[in-house]
Amino acid sequence: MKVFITKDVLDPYKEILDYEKAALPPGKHGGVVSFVGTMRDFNDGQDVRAMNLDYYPGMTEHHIERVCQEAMNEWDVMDCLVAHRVGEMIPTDPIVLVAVWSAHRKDSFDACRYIINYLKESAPFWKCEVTTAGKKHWVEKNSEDPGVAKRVVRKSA
Amino acid sequence: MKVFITKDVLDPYKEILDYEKAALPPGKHGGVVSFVGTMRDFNDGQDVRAMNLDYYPGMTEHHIERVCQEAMNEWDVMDCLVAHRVGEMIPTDPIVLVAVWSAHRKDSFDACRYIINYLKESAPFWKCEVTTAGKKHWVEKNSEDPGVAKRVVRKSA
Amino acid sequence: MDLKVRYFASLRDRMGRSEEKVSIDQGKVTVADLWKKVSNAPLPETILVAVNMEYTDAAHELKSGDEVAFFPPVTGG
Amino acid sequence: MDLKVRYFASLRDRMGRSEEKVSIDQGKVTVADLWKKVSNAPLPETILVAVNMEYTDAAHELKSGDEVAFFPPVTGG
Repeated sequence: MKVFITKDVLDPYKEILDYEKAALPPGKHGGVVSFVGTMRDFNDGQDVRAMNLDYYPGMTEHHIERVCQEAMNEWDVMDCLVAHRVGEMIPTDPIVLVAVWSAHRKDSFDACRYIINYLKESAPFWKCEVTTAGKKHWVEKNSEDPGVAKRVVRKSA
Repeated sequence: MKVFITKDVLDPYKEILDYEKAALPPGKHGGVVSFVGTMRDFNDGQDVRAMNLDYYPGMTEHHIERVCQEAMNEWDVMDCLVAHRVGEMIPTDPIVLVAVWSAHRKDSFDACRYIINYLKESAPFWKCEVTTAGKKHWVEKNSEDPGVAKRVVRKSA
Repeated sequence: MDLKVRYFASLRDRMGRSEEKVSIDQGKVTVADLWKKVSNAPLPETILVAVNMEYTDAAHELKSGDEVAFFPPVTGG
Repeated sequence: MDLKVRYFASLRDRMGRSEEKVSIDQGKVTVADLWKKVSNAPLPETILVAVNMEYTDAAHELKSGDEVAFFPPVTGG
């Protein structure tokens, strides 16, 4: 398992390939499910020019690792990788990558979804947006995907 | 939407990036869910040295496109890409890529899973395996993930 | 009636050919009739059939120019 | 009792600082006591708190050397 946070531009698919080569035994996993989230140029109806993502160094990584471990305990997963961008970023920049390897794809899908739901809804990150009008404001509520972020392990059929 | 089948080695993440650049408006999608399936070096307890994947040119693409369209009708998805390898391949080769873009990740997960379930269970492909003992045999039954391949659109919670 | 017949996977190996042209002089020709003509046997339930790239069954009535494919159950990608 | 106090996001802006050392000479010190000391106000429910990087609440009793962080509700990655 690898979890890392970076201020540098994220190259998510290179991270997947590099980690797979370094950590996964070749020929044993059936597949990898990944989610790559990119910064949009709008939020709640406003045009967004840039975003600054704040986090709590140490705590953020620690809590993400714990959630990855929960996923690996709950589903039959071989390995998982999480990379998260912080600091200044602009629309179209990749923000987050979650990749999960398993023998059977069902487990990868469920585990990947569980981890990204946590990251998007409950992980210690704070968004500060700069609108195209030049206004800077802290986002107060994450409005995306209400209802799917429950911090509860639930197996889907 | 793009569906293609190739006898060439597949570079799945390059395909995602190239298609995203060519077909997706920048800054509008929130993320992409992908599944990349790779060839394992075992199946049903036997070591596998190589595989030849047969398909029905024309029919196979046509039916995959139809299933992608079903997914795009059922979920709020912006675009999807399917690439499938056929012909001779060896363990660790990528076989299949499904990538689904959407504004909200829930839709991408559901649609991606629907499409890959179809591909793995019902699409017109036939596997011929060569074991390490040199024995060539047509696979008669796809044993992976029984029960999740139902050709029924079902929304998960 | 002129038909194009195709075979895939293990069935191609068994038939010893991947495709052929078949002409049948008969008013009404079903998929079952065609199979009888190419194999001298009734169509087993384990063989799937597609006409013009759509799944169908033994009772399907063919027309001249149809492409008919016979193949074993698919084993996925 | 020596404590390290950290503030994140909008709360850092409001406090005008990202971290500080706080010493309190008192037998029993809770998170609520610490917040009172740094802000001269009761701890609002909208502010979250972590002690040594684990979430906790206002009644949590602190010990010397603890790192206490105050922040607004997280808005995700």
